[in-house]
Amino acid sequence: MTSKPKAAAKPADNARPFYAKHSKEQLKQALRRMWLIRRFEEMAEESYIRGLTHGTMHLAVGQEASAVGICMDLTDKDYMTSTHRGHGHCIGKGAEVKFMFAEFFGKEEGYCRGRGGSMHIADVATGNLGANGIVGGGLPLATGAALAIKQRKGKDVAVCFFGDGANNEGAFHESLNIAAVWKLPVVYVCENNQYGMSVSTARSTAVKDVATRAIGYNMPGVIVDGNNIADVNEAMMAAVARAQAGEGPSLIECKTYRTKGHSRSDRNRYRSKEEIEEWKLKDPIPMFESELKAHGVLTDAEVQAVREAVEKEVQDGFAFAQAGTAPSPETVLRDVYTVGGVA
Amino acid sequence: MTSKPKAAAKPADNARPFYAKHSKEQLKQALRRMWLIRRFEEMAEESYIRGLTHGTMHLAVGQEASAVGICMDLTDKDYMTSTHRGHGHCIGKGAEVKFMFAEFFGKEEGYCRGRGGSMHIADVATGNLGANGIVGGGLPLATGAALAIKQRKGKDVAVCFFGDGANNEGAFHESLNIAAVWKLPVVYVCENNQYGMSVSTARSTAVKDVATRAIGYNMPGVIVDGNNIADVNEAMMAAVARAQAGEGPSLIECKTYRTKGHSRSDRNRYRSKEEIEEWKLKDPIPMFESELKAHGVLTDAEVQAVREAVEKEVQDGFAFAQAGTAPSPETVLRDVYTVGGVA
Amino acid sequence: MSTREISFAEAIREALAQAMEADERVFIMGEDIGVYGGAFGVTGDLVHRFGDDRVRDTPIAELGGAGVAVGAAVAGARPVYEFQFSDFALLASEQIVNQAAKMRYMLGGKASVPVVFRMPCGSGTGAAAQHSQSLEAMFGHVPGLKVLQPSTPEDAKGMILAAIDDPDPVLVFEHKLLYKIKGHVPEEKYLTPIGKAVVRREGSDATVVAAAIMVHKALEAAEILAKEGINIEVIDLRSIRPIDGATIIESVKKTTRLAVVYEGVKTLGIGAEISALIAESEAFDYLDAPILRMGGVESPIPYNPVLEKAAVPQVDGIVEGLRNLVKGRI
Amino acid sequence: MSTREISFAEAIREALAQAMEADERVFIMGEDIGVYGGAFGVTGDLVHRFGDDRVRDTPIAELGGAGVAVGAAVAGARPVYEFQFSDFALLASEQIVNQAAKMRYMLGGKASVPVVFRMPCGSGTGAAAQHSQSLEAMFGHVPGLKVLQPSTPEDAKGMILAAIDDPDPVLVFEHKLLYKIKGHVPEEKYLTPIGKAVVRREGSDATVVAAAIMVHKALEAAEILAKEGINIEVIDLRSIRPIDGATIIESVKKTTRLAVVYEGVKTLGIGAEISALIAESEAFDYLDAPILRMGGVESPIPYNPVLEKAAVPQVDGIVEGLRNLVKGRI
Ligand SMILES: Cc1ncc(C[n+]2csc(CCOP(=O)(O)OP(=O)(O)O)c2C)c(N)n1
Ligand SMILES: Cc1ncc(C[n+]2csc(CCOP(=O)(O)OP(=O)(O)O)c2C)c(N)n1
Ligand SMILES: [Mg+2]
Ligand SMILES: [Mg+2]
Repeated sequence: MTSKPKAAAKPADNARPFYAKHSKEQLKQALRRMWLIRRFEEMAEESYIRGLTHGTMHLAVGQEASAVGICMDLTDKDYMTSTHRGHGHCIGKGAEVKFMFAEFFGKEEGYCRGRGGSMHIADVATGNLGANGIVGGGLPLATGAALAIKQRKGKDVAVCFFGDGANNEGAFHESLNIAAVWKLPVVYVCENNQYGMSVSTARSTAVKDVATRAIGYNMPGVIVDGNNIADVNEAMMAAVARAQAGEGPSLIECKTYRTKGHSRSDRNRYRSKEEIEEWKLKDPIPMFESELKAHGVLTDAEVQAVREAVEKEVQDGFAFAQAGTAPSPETVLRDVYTVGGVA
Repeated sequence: MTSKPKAAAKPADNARPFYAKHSKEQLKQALRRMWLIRRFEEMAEESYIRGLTHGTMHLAVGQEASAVGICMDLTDKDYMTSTHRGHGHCIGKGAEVKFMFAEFFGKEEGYCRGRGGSMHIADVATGNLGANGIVGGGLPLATGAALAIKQRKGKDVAVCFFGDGANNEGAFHESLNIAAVWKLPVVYVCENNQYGMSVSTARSTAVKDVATRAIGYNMPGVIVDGNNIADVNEAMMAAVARAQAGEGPSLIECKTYRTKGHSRSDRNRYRSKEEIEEWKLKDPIPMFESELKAHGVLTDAEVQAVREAVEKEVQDGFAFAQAGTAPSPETVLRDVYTVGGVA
Repeated sequence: MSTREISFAEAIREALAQAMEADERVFIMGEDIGVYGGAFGVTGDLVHRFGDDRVRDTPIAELGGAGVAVGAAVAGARPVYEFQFSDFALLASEQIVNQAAKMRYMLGGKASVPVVFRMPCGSGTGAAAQHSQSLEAMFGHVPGLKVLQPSTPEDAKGMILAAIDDPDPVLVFEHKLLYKIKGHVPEEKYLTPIGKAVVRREGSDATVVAAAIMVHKALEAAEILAKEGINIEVIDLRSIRPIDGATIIESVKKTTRLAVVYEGVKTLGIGAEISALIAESEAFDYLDAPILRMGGVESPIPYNPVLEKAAVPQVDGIVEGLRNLVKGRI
Repeated sequence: MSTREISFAEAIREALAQAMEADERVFIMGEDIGVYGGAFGVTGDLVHRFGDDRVRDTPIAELGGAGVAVGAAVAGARPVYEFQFSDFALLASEQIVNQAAKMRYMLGGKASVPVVFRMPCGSGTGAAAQHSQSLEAMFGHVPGLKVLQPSTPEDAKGMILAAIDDPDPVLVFEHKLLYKIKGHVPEEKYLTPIGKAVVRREGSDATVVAAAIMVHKALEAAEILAKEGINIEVIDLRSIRPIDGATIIESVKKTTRLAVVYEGVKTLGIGAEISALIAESEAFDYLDAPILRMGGVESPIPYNPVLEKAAVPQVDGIVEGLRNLVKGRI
């Protein structure tokens, strides 16, 4: 029932908007962020296994193209809501890994001062209103952020990440309908990784493609190869243009796959090894690297330099976080309410 | 934005399934029920104005064809969930008006022993699981009743009435998706009377036709003239056949109109007198009467006899209810919990 | 400040209008609050004064509607969302309890959620079980929320303004039977302090803490008892979260007897909290009698008007309860 | 009856299996309860034993899922719906509170709603604010529901069976940290009576009422205090609604001191209700000290493990609180 991974990257095509509209620096930055997500998550998983973090953790390994492709043109004033699988979105939107590690380690330096952890990681300064522990919880929130933009006649947009599982929640329906009726500047991005925890879309969702549901909200619904950053980004550029023109919301469905388990406790009983291996062949990062090289955007050496810089950033971030400050138990009641006005 | 009423009844066509598949007795019964609804509601309104009932009340005057057309072939073992505007559904499913009046008057003889009133009127014995004070509240319930049927491998169906306003609730989305994925024997009937309280569908709903949304659940979605009982019933026969064949749910959208206000407190500020008058010309009851006569099913005298019998039933019912027993305040805690097993 | 007599509903409308006039970020949303003027007529003509961008008729979708308000608040707006009946807030409790109440905390204080939810509540209108609940205790249990219950037009205006002014999510429970009562209300903008109870009537024989409509019933009962020489002190609770323990403790130390009168279901209702507050406080040693709770009975609200009355405290019962409390019969 | 040691989770699984074997109408539904075996492994292999019609993986849609269970129950089935975390029940509270709890009453007794909701709850797993709540007091406030909290594997099995057997909607709050504890559990089917507290440890100096995981912490605290010569009676509450006032009153009359220990937020939590029950009862006159509530602090549950521990009662704090209670220091 899953759509099959494609074998190879698209042929070089410098004319396509993704390459035409972005500078070399922007493209390099996109690659950097993809690597940053990957290496951050690998380190996070390792530290989890080593017992340095507690709780649970949802990795998006294999889904880096959608996070970065969607966010790369956004500014800090554009809002984003994320999901339980939100590390990629967070980095995509511009967060620094050292503060993310610090959050995982429950330190005061963390984005949420150690109160939120992986499932609530947020960086309001870059417009990231937060990961969410509630599947579908971010859908009304992003819609509301778009309403705030509209009320103040702003030109920014809100983007809402959600999963294929979340698309069966009532919050999906109510949010998309409200956004469409009020023509709100919001882009709904479904990262369809084929499963909501253990349940495949075929067993949970009455339609094959989530994008089909856009018809019920009279908004564009496009399907893209979620592992191809250029495809993702071009769909996003169109959706943002529509939002900024006051024409309302759009739905983008990124077909993708998570090669890791749902969370730490997953035994992968619901899918086959073959399926996982097949998708690993379609890893978005090497695919993007070869495209960049094929297009002559980056040389081998430049790609290598990106990787090394990322490695350093991740190692430094990890060390920074380990050296951070543990919250004192006396502060447990801090920030339940706002003291002295809105932060 | 509302679809215009049609001027006249369809030409006589004895071959259409509605007339071919129903006996004279059945058709007469259908007419009787439509009149019963109309006269029951008129009397109810009057008694409300006279201060005999309290609370609020939602009249479905003008919507009788959908209630009866949907329910006329169902048995007491088929389940139904209804709405706040539920008198018609209740009578359509086979309730007796005397117990309904008694409920309005808050009497022990009432269907709910005076505990429920208009907004919760139910008759479980005829499969009516109840009106509902929560817009959209019946959607999961009907879906669940269909699941119960499926679990016991029954051949019955569940029917779920809801309004155009309710179609924007998350409960609509979640229910239709679950029913489709599990192929449950349920028929969703949207009585689209163009308004959810004061808000037109154009201002509340991203699509023109609620039936369009069926695409998002991979189920048939048909639009019928909700004021034409034959159109309604034929769509229902198809949906029931599909359900009984194990093929799953259907969505039927009945385009109709309520000629009375939303409830007693409505000042009709949101629509024009002209619109109301135009729709009154399309009253489903005289339309059905002329069709019955044109088809030679009933004579003038027979129609007249139906009306008179209904009048008597309503008057008797009213008297029965007035003479009923007022609950004693000591019984306020009765039936919060089940005593001695399921009723 | 100059005042005039206006209704509770008019007082709320005035608060909304003044807040919208004063601050561009404020807007209101909800079902049928536009041309219809609100199910209880509270928003009235506001849509004509402020336009339908700032007085937004919302699709019937409470989870989405309330959640959109929460999202708008985090993103810098000052939304007021009207639930048509607070019973429907149960559809949105995820967004209220999981998101709005917790967001600031989960984010380590880096965001605030200045959203207001208006919650028409209570029985007495014959609207039966799904349109008559008093859910203030349920939401009052949730850290991160503030929960208010005005009993007078003056407080209704001041609490709505205070709620809009507040940086955190505030729920204002408005008893439907109060909408038409009249009272003196200052013309200007003013804020009723959040978290402060107020003594509405001084007395020496027993303290009654009551909220919303029950304040009026308790005052009526106190007048009746005054004729028997029994002096009741009546405290209007006003705020469920935060709750003003100090004012109640002070009073109980003086009167040595305590009753709580509230419409919500008795068990796990606000009476439980007030009773427990006193029973764990310094006032415990002053108590000369068990603490009396008079709350709603343990059933949904029935339709029949006689039963409906029997389901929540009425003046007669309050008089009798207080008389027994003072005379040492309980 | 012959028993063996099995875990709390296994005990629940056994209850579900025995109920399904005994009655064709029983089925279970919820997210990832099939091949995955449930987020906490409770349903385990049941899908292989009973098939995916009776062990239904549900789309992620709690309002719909829970409502479908309610509808199925009214229509003659016996569904058990597992919320993956009870926090998500806030998405379904409309169907639980407005529909399931009230349907029988609204219909004048002409229908029953034999549905069971399984509610994994509580903190201690580092899952932060939206996955760690203890919402039993919120739902316990609602007439028409029954609300249980097992603390042992034996009760877990017996309560699940009793809940399935019960004609009314029952919510069973299962503390996640208890799933792995082991205990003796009878092999046969048996029903733990709904609404009955039980004395887990006899004592004479003070009564502690605790629920779920706090029963274990209270027992630990009692052992520590026993070494100081302080004798604590520990009552396992087991049922929030209906609540067993009689057992608590009896105990307090003997010990003259009362503390309540619970994980849910203190304010408007189960401690408030128990305190109020005693303060309005005949036991009031026996009380030699204020009633002590030890509940969760007034904040969401934080992620950091040190903070997370600080947010709910721990053994040390319980020991100290009880010591002061008995020594007259509060
Ligand atoms: C309301 C709610 N229901 C259930 C869960 C438990 N849960 C967490 S993630 C998840 C799967 C979500 O699937 P999807 O939306 O496809 O996102 P993915 O995990 O695939 O990224 C589930 C069931 C939850 N956190 N919130
Ligand atoms: C959840 C919920 N929201 C709002 C209401 C208030 N309300 C009652 S009926 C109604 C309009 C419903 O519109 P529709 O579904 O089209 O049914 P109609 O009244 O037109 O028959 C509203 C808003 C309610 N009862 N329940
Ligand atoms: Mg997924
Ligand atoms: Mg309508």
